[in-house]
Amino acid sequence: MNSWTGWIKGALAGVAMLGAGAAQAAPVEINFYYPVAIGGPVAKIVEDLITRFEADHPDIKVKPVYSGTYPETISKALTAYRAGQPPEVAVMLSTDMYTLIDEDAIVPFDDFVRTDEDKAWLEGFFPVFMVNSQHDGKTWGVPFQRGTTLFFWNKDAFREVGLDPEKGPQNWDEVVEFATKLTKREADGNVSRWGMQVPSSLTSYWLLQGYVAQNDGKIADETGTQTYFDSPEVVEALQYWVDLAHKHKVMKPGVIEWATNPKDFFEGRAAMITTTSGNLTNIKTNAPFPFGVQILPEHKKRGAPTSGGNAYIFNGVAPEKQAAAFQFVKWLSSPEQAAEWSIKTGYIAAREDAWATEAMKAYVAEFPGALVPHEQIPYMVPELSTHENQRISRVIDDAIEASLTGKKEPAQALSDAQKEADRILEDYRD
Amino acid sequence: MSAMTLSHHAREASFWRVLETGACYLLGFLWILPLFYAVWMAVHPPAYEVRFELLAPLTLQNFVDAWNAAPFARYFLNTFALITTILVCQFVICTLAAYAFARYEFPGKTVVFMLVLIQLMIMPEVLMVENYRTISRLGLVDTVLAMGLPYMASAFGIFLLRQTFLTVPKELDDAARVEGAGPLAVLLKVYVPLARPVYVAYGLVSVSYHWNNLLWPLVITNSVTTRPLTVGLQVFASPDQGVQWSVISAATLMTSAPLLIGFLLFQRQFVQSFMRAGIK
Amino acid sequence: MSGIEIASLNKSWATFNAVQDVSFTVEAGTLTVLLGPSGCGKSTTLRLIAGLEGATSGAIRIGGRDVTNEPPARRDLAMVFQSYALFPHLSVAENIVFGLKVRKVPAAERARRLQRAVDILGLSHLLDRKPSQLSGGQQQRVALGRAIVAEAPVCLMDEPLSNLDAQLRHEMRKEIRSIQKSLGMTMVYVTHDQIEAMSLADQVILMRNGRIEQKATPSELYLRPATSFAARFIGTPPMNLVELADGADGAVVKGTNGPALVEGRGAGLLLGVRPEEIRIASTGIVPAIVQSIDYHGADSILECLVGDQLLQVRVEGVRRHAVGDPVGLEWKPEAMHVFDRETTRRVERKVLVTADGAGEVPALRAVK
Amino acid sequence: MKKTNNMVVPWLLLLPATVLLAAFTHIPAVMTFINSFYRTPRGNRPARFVGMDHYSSMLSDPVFMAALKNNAIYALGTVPAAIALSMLMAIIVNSAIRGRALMRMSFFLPTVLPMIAVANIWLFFYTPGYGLIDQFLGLFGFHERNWLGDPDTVLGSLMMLAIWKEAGFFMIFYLAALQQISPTLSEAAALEGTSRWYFFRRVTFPLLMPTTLFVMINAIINSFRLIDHVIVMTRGGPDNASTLLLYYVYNVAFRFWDTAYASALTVVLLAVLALLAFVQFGVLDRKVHYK
Repeated sequence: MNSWTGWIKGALAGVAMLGAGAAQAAPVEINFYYPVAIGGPVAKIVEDLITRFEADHPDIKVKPVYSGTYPETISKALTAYRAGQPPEVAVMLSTDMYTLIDEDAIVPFDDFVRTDEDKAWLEGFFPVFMVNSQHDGKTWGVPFQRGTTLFFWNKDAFREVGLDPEKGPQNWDEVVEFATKLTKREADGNVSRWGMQVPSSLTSYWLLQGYVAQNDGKIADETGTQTYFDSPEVVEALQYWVDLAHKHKVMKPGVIEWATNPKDFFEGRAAMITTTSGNLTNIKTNAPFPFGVQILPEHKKRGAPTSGGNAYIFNGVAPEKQAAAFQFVKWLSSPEQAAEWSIKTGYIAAREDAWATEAMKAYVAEFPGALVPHEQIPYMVPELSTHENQRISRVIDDAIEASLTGKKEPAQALSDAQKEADRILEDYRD
Repeated sequence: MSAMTLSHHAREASFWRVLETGACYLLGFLWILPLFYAVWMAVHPPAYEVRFELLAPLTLQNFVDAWNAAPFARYFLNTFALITTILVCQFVICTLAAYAFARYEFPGKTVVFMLVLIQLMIMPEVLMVENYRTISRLGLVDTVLAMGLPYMASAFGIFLLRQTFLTVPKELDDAARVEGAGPLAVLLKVYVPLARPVYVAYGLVSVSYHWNNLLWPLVITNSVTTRPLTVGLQVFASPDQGVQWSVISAATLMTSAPLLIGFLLFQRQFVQSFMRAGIK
Repeated sequence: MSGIEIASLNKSWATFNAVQDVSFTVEAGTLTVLLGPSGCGKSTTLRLIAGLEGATSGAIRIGGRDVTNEPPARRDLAMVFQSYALFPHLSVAENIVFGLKVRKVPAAERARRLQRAVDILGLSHLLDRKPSQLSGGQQQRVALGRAIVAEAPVCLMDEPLSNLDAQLRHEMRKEIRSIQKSLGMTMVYVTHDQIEAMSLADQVILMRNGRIEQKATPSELYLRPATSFAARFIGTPPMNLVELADGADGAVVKGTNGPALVEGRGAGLLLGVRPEEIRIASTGIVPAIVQSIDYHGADSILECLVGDQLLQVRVEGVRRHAVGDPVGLEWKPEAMHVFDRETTRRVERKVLVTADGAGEVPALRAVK
Repeated sequence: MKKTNNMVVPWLLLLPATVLLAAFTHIPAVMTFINSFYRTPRGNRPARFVGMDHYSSMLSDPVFMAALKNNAIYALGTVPAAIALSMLMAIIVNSAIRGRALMRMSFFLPTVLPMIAVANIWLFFYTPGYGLIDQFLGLFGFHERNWLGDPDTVLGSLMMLAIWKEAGFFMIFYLAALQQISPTLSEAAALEGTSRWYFFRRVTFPLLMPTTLFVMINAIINSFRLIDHVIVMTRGGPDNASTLLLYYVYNVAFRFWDTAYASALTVVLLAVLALLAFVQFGVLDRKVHYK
C-alpha cells in the first residue's frame, strides 16, 4: 500500500512542490481560514482588518483563505490538518468544537492567556456565547461571528388587517392569532399571503431550539454526549411549530428554504418571519415596505439560540505561529474590531464592551433595529453542539423535516431521532 | 375513391401534421425556456425577477455584482488550467495505451483491456473516498493536479482511440516502417494525424465534461487558488441568507459563457463530435 | 394491366431543375428503361412515378388513373431500390412479406405469395437468414421477392444491379426480364449502363440534364441517334464525332481538303461514324494516318488522324498496321450521321460522293 | 532483440495508463472493500476491525434505506423518460421539420451547461408561489406547491431536471444511429403504405436497440453518479426524501467524516454497478444486435 503511493509520490514530487508553495519570510506567517456565509464584500472587510493588524504587528503576516460555507471550511481545515499543513487559525462553527477536539485538531486558548490584559479580554465575552467555546474547563475557541434568530413583520400587512403595526406578537398564542388574521386566502383557496414563516431547510434544529428554550426545555446537555430530543418540552415545541402549518394553517406547509424565506417576506407572501439576525441588513435594504423587528415571542419564558462561529487555533503548527495566531484572534475580537465587524456584517458583537464603543453607539442610533439582538442576549441559550455534531444535527433536522412535511408525528419523529442520536453518541459516553 | 373523400383525407392529414409540428415546436420551446428565463433574470434588475414586463429596464449590474462578489477571474483561470492539464495528459496517455492495444500482440492483452474497460462503469467519483485518501497521501490535496489525476487515464479515451487506430490500414503502418520509422514515429506520423477528427471529438467531450464536473473538485479543493468555476459557483450560490436570483443567474451564465458561446459558434462540429464519440 | 403515362412532368428544387418537361408512355406489360449519366434526372423521374417525390407540375397516370397527388401507397406499384432497402433486423421471409403485413393481407395468402416468390427466385433455403448473412446476389433476390409478392401491376427498379459484379449482373438481368415477361409486369427500369438498357428494354428513354434526349427502341437508338449525345452514349467505343468544315464541293472533315462527304456547308456540323462501321481498305477514299494502336484480342482500336480530327476504327484482331502508316478509310453511306454542333440535333443532309480523280467510287446514297 | 522489443514496447506504452488506472480505479476499489470492515480512525481512536458491522448497521440505517429506494425510483423514472424523450427529439431533429437546427440547439444546449449552473436556475423555478413553474401552473388555476420542500414532489422535481439536462445528450446518439439507417428503408415502407407508427415500431425502434442499450447504460450510470443537483437544490432533504446513494456517501465521508462507513456504502454502490454491468454484457448485449 505505502510502497505504491510512495512510488507515485516520488514520481510526482516535482509537481507536488507547486502545490506546497509558501516561501519562508522573516515575519511569522499565519494562514487564516474564514467562511463567508453572508453575501457581500466580506473579503474586502477581512483584508482591510488584516492590513491594519499587520500595521500594528509588523512581525506577523496573515494570509487570508476564503473557504466557502461553514461545512466547507471545516472540511478544508480538517483535510489540511490531516495532510500535516493545518491553517494556524480558522473560523468554524462553534458547534464543530467537539468534532475538532475529537480529531485532536485544535489547542485550547488557556495556554496563551498569560497577562491580566489577556484574561480581561477572555472574560469580556458574554457567557452564553462561551458555552459553545468551552469544554472540560478549557476554552477551545473564542466567539467570532455570532448570530441569533429574530422576528420580523410587515407593518403594511398589519395595518391592512387592523393590527397595531408598531407591535409584534409577544407570545406563542399571539403569533397564531396574528398569523390567522394575516393569512390571506383567495376565493379559489389559494393562499396569497401566509401569516407566519419559519425556515426549515437546513440546520432547522436551530430554530427548534428557540421554541424549546421558550418552552423551558433543553435540546442537549453541555457535555456534548447527551441529547433530549424526545423530552416533552422538545416534543411540545416541535408540535407548536408543526401546528402552525398543519393545524392553524398559517404557514406554508413543507420545508421552507432559508434562501426564499426573506424573499417571500419582500414579495409580501409572508407577513411575519423568523430568520437569522444576519439578515437584518438584507431586509433593511430590500424590504419595499416598513417592517418591524423584535426578539422572539415568549411562551413559558423568552428564549433564543445563539449561532455562528468561533475562532480556533490549530494543533500541529509551530508554537510561535500559534502565539501569532493568538495575537491575531485577540486583536480581531477586541472591542473596536468586534464592533466594526458587527456593524459591517450584521453579526452580533459577542462582548459587552464592543457595544459601548463610539462606533457602535453611532450605528445603533442610526439603525435602532441593530439593538434588537443585543436585547435578546440575556435570554439566549447555547446552540446544539455534540460529538459528531454534523451527524447529530442531520438526525434532528431530518426529524423536523419529517414532521413538517407530515410524514411522521412530531413525537414519533423525535423519539426515532433520539434513538439514532443515542446510537451515535454511545461511543463518547464514559 | 371520390374527390370528396380524398380531400377530406388530405384535410385530416394536414390537420394532424400541423398539430404534430406544433407539438414539436412546443417541446423545443419548453427545452430552451429555462435558459431564456435565466437570461431574462440576469439582464434585469432584481425587482423584475418574478414580474414579466416587456419594457423592464435592462442592466448589466447583476454581472458586475456577481463578478465582484467572488473571485471569478481566478476561478476561470483555475478551470482553464484544469482542463488544459487534463486534456494534454489524456491525449498522451490514452494515445500510447490505445496504440498498444490496437497494434501489438502481447500476453495478457485481453485481461488488461478488460481491466481498463472497468473504468467505464466505475467512474472516479464513485471511489472518491479512497481517491481522496490516495491524493492526501501524495500530499496533493487542493492542487489542480489532484483534480485531474483520477481522470487522466480515461477508459473512454483509450477505447475510442483504439477503435480509431484499428481502422488505420496496416499498409500505411508497414509503409512507414519500411521507411525506417520506429514505433513512436509511426504513431506520431501515421496514426495521430489520421485520428485527428477523433481527437477533436474526444477533446470536446472531455472539455465539456471537466468544465462541468463538480463533485470531485468540490471534495479535493479548498481554496480560491485551485477551485474551478463549478465549485466557485457552488460556494457563491449557497449562502443561507437572502438570495438574489438575478445575481446568481448572472453568475451562472457567466461561468457557462465560454462553453455556451463555443457551442453556439461551433454547433455543428460540437454535435458531430459528440456523435462521433458516441458511435464508436 | 396498367400502363403508365407521364405528361409534361417537372421537378425543381430551389436552384435546380431536376426534371424538365418529361413526357412518355409505358405500354402495359412492357419494360421501359430510363437511361442516362448520373445526375440526368432518371432516378428523380422514377421517384416521381413512385410518389416518393412530389411533382412540381405535370401529370402521372397509372392504369389510366391520375395518381399525381396520391401517396406512394395508393399508386399500386412495387419498387426495387439500388441499395435493396432490406430491413437489417428482419429475416428474409419477414422482409419479403413486410408490405403484405402492412396491407393486412391474410396469413394464408401471405404464405402462398411468399412460397411462389421464393420458388421463382430460389430463396427457399435462406428464409430464416438475416440480410447481413446473405451475399449481394441473394440480397438482390430478396429485394426482387418483395416486389413480386406485392403482385402490383407496376414495378419500378432503381439501378437494381449496380452493386453486383459483372457476371452476376448478367444473370440477374436475364432473370428480371423473364420474371417481368412471365408475370406481365409493367416495368420502369433505371440504369446508367447502356448495355443493360439495350438488352432489357422494349423502350429506352435516354435522359440528359433533366430532359429526354430520345425515346426509342434499342435498335432505333443505335441506328438513328437523335442527338450527338445519344450517339456518343450508346456503343462501345462510342461513335466518332468529327468536325466538318466548308469544302469546295461540300462539307469536308475539318483540316482536310476533301473528299467532300456531305452536301452543303460543313461549318458547325459534326459527322458521326461508329468505329465498327469503318473499314481500312485500299479503296478507302478518306486518307488517314495511324496514330496509335490499342490491341484488344479479338479486335484492335486504331486511332487515325484525318485532317486534324481523330477517328477510332475497330479492326479485326490481327495486327496489320503500324503507327505512322498512311491508310484509306471507307464506310457505308448509311453509317454516316450528321449533327448540328450547337443544338446537337440530328441533321438530315444528303451524303455526297466526290470523284477524286476517276473511277467508280462506292455509291454513297442519301440515307432515307 | 526483436522479440524482447516486441514484448517491452507495448508494456511501456501502457505503463502510464495502467499505473493511473490502478492507482485511481483498481486499488481504490479493493481498498474500499477492505476498509469497509474497519472502524473509522479518529484523532485518539485507532482503526479497528469490525467485520460486517457496517453492513449490518446499514440494514437498520433509515437514511441508507431511503437512499437506496430513492435511487431506484430515480433510475427507474429518469432512465426510461430520458430514453423516450431523446428518441423523440432525435426523430424530430432528423425529420424535415422547418428550423430543425434551432430545435437541435434547444435540445442540446442544456447538456453543455454545468449541472450546478442549471440546478441554480431550476432552484428558482421550483420556488413556491412565484417560481416559474408555480407562475405557469397558476395560469391554469393550480395552487402553489412547495416542490422541493415536500417529500412527495422533491424527488420528482430533481428527476425532471435530470431528464431535461440529459435527454439532449442522448438525443445525439440516437441522431447518429438514425442517420445510419438508410432512408430507402422508409421509402420502401412508404410504398407499402406503412403508417409512421408501424414503421417506428417495426423498423426504427428495433434498429435503434443497440443505441438504446448504450444510452440506457449511460443513463443508469449517470443516475448513480451525478448528484450535483442534489447538493445544490435539496441537500438530500426534506427528511432524506431526495438523498441518493452517492450523495449519502459524500455526506458520510466528507460531512460526517466516517470514511469507513462511507467505504461500506461505496461497496454497495459498486455492487449495484457491477450487477448492471453484468446485465448489460451478459444478457442484453446478445439480444439486441442484428449484425
